Amino acid sequence: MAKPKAQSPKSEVQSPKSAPAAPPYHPIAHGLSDDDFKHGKVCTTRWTADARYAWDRGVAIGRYLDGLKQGKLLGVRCAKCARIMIPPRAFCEWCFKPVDGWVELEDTGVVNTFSLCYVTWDVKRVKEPQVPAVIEIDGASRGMGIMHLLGGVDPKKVFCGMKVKAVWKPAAEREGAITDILYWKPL
Amino acid sequence: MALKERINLPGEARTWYGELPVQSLYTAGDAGDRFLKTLKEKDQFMGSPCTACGEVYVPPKLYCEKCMAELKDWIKVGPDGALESWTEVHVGLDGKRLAQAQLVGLIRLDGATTSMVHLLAGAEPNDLCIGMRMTPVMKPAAKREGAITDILHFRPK
Amino acid sequence: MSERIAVVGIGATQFRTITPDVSYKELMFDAAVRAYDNAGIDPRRDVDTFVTCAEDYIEGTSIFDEYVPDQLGAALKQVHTITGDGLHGVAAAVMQLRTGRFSLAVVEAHSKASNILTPDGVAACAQDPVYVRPLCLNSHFIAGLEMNRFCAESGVTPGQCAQVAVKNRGNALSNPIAGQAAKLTLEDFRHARPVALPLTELDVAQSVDGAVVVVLATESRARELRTKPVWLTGAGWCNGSPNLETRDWASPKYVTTAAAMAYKQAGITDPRHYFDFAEVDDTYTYKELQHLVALGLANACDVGRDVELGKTATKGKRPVNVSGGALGMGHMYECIGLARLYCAVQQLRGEAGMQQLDKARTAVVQAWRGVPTASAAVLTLAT
Amino acid sequence: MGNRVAIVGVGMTKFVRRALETGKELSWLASKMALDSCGMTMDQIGCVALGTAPDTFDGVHMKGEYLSDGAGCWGKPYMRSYVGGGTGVFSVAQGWYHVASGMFDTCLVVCEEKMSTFQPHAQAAFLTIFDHTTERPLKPNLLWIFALEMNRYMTAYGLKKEDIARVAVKNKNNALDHPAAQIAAPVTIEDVLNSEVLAWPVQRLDVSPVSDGAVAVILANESVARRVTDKPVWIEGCGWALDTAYWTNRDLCYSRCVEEAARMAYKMAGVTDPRHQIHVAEPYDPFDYKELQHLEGLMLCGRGEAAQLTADGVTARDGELPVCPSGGLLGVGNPIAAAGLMKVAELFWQLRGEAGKRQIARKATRGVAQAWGDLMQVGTVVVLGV
Repeated sequence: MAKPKAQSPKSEVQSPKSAPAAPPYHPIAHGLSDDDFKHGKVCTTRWTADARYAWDRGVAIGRYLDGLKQGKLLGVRCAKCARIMIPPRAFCEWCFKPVDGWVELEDTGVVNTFSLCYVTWDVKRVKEPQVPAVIEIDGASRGMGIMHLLGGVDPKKVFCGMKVKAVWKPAAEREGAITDILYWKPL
Repeated sequence: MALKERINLPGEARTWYGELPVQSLYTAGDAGDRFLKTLKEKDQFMGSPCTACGEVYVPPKLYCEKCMAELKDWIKVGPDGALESWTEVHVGLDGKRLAQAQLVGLIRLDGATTSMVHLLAGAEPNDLCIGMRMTPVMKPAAKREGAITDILHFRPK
Repeated sequence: MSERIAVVGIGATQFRTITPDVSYKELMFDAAVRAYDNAGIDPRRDVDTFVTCAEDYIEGTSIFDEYVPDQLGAALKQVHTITGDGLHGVAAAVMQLRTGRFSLAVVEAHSKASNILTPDGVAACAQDPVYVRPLCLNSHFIAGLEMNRFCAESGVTPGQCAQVAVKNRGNALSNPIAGQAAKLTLEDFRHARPVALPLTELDVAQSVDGAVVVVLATESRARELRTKPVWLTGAGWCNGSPNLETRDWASPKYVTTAAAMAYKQAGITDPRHYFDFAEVDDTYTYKELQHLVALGLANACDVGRDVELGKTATKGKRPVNVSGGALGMGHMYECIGLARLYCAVQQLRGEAGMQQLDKARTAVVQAWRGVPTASAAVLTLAT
Repeated sequence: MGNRVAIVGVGMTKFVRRALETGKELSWLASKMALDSCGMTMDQIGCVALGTAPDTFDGVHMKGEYLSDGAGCWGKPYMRSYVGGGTGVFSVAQGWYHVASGMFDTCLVVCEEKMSTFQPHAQAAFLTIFDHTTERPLKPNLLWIFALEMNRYMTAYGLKKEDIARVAVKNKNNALDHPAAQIAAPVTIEDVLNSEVLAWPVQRLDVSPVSDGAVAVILANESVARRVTDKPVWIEGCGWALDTAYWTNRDLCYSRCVEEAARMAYKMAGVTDPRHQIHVAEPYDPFDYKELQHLEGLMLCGRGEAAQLTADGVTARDGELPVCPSGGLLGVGNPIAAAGLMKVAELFWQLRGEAGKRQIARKATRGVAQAWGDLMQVGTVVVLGV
């Protein structure tokens, strides 16, 4: 059998010859190169999964999304631990009881942390960075953030603690999705 | 429901659509690579015997599933074999009814102790019986790509 | 010698073909609240360890256990996934309790099957990518091959297999949470469309949504709780070959091995006469028969006749799947075993309502993970 | 209280970018090597605990079942546990409860990952770890959460990139002595600081490579352990904890799940003063800042102090508290679950004094391995001792 030549494991284990070998002693696995694939030196099969879903939104996320469609950020309140939470949930995870009602929050907040990301989710390089951030929402309890994107700002000027405001899609284009907020801009 | 608040209006019960976007490129592996290449280039089925367990694996394996021993020997098997079981499949990968039902069989190649799964052709379900002799029909050599589909199907011999 | 382990709380939602009014989190929360209420415990205060049973492709989310702790009351506590049937999860919890480091454990499994738009596409991803998937076959073909071989070797007829569906879906008529109850006759099978012959669509359990949560405790802890404990006397699980090439197509020996492990722990030497009733996997009709043989509850040559003669019916000598099984209650992916366990515990507690058996002191519960796996778990229970 | 459990054998494959071997074959290579390392055969193994991270990597639904024949599960009780990145170390805890329960004398623990199967790049598989409704529509990248956490950590403690880059330099250079390592070139602080910016503050060399590989360890109860080896390495404690899924509601500067897991493990091990009772540590380092955060979570130093510890050379291989002498994920490679178990394997060799060129300078009788994962929410910890 024509095994790919790349990385003969035994020769690597043995060098340098002067030093005693370190465990693991014969760590085998045959590494392949791009060429091995490109030129069909190895037998391969391909598969694209057909794995599609329609997840039930449920009570809490359903109403959150309906709020977004109306241009509102909705949170929930737990009377026991006195927290106002976003994203909404039907139950308080710390008190383990159903939450006690809805609260309309501001569409402003504070950047808790952020990144300047030059790589898309599917690993494509981009020139202008995306600016994902955790934004603590005004009106919710301290530390209650959501993940979203910043925009309308020079990436170099973004800082932790920056006040931001949601930039919404035009009402007619909203569909009840987190992307009904296009991005958050400095306030 | 143990929730305090419920959905009461049918229109509020909606779904969010999504998928697992998974594209995969699988290697056939150390043993599989050699098996498929031998089949493609030499029209030859190979098996790997385990001297300890007496199993002869087809397709061959790097190791014995039962005792975990390394399988170093390779022997020629088949190409003919015996039908171990069969079925006629009426639904497709998408869950919809197939226009044409597909026969599938388990074939134990001569010299093997394990059975290969493959498509069957050249027979009606009523013609098939366990133990029946089967023979593989290969793709033309030029069209083979080193995959299990280099075997088009098995047919009664 | 470690302490005995007991089931001290059970909770389940209704099993329905669709549950559009709740998210999976809300569905799980419902089952959890019921189980904790049943056991009389507060998960935040009382539970030491949580096990959840789920597979990513079924959920449509990678690393699904991320989204589990909150609705179980388990945040910042000991939680982990077992990617296995709920009964594997129970076995994992039993082992943890037996280390002596934990006294109260929770096991959860659920199904949001209705949220999967492409169940057959998902199932295909479990086939071997090199030798099987390129043939582009619906995974039911594996059950078709197995049923054919099983029938050929045992003499069981497809009609006898059909009788399993008639029994189980009929049993489910009196189960208030069952989602696939129906009054079938053998005549219905004459019109049933083929799936993978000899398997027809009526031979296949149809999926439902639902969740089950089970609370387990060590004996000393169980004595402090208000519920009547049901003892988990044995837990076994085992794997055959995952490869279609190398498995035994007539009998699931891994079920036999798993059962032997559980029976040994429970000190059961004569399973055929020991159990008052059984809740076994019936994902496909023939599977119930195959599993009864593998569990040592029937002979291969009699098992088909037994179902025809009503020996496994509710009023029979040893009832099997009085609850309705997966055929009658619905297929629930990783929750299939917990659904069996839930109904078995109800029986043993004498809380099975219209389904209550006169004699229900011992039970065997078994689960199988479906095609293409050769993976099963077995529990033995006693009052 | 429970049976005492020891590690008696270890095996691992080479970590490579793309393996010819299937995941099953990788699992077998590691399992076979582990069995051979302590002269055991499969019929002496009572059960198998398998660990492997998302199914989307290998592209196989029910991945545990798929891998099971390579991992010696035929005819055996086998279970696969799964807590994302925390899986590798958790699998040892899983194996521990199998044996400590008294139900099994021995357990083979196998962890495998074949990330190269995912096309075009394994990183994209992480899109689906995010909430399908509130996060996935934003098309998040795995790098986002690390970058967000790293920025928060740096901001909270006023750290510079140099302070953190030292970890990458230490670990990648440590890995030069690891025969199974994927990385094989020395690295300097400048190299890290000048490497491509991926998601600021994360740069290319702040990150561990994507890998294929498998690791296996064999656990045994006391009587078997004493029979098969003169040098059993005892599992003195293990712990795990899973925090809330609402990660944007948590303070990302500190891993409280790691602390919670460490508290459980230390309690079991009778460790009351970790800084002095732990002699060597293998904390989880998929990104360089994570090692620092985890040293704090493991209570091996105060909050915000780990960078200074590193700058002072305390965590070097010849330091007072060697950290990631293996080379860690940053150096050896990061086949997710296998990488976590590799850390446990390294402690096994270090505590037995068998780590060859990687052997730490100080005497060590107790070490801690830790992994972390999910949505920055799970901590898994194992304390080993001789």
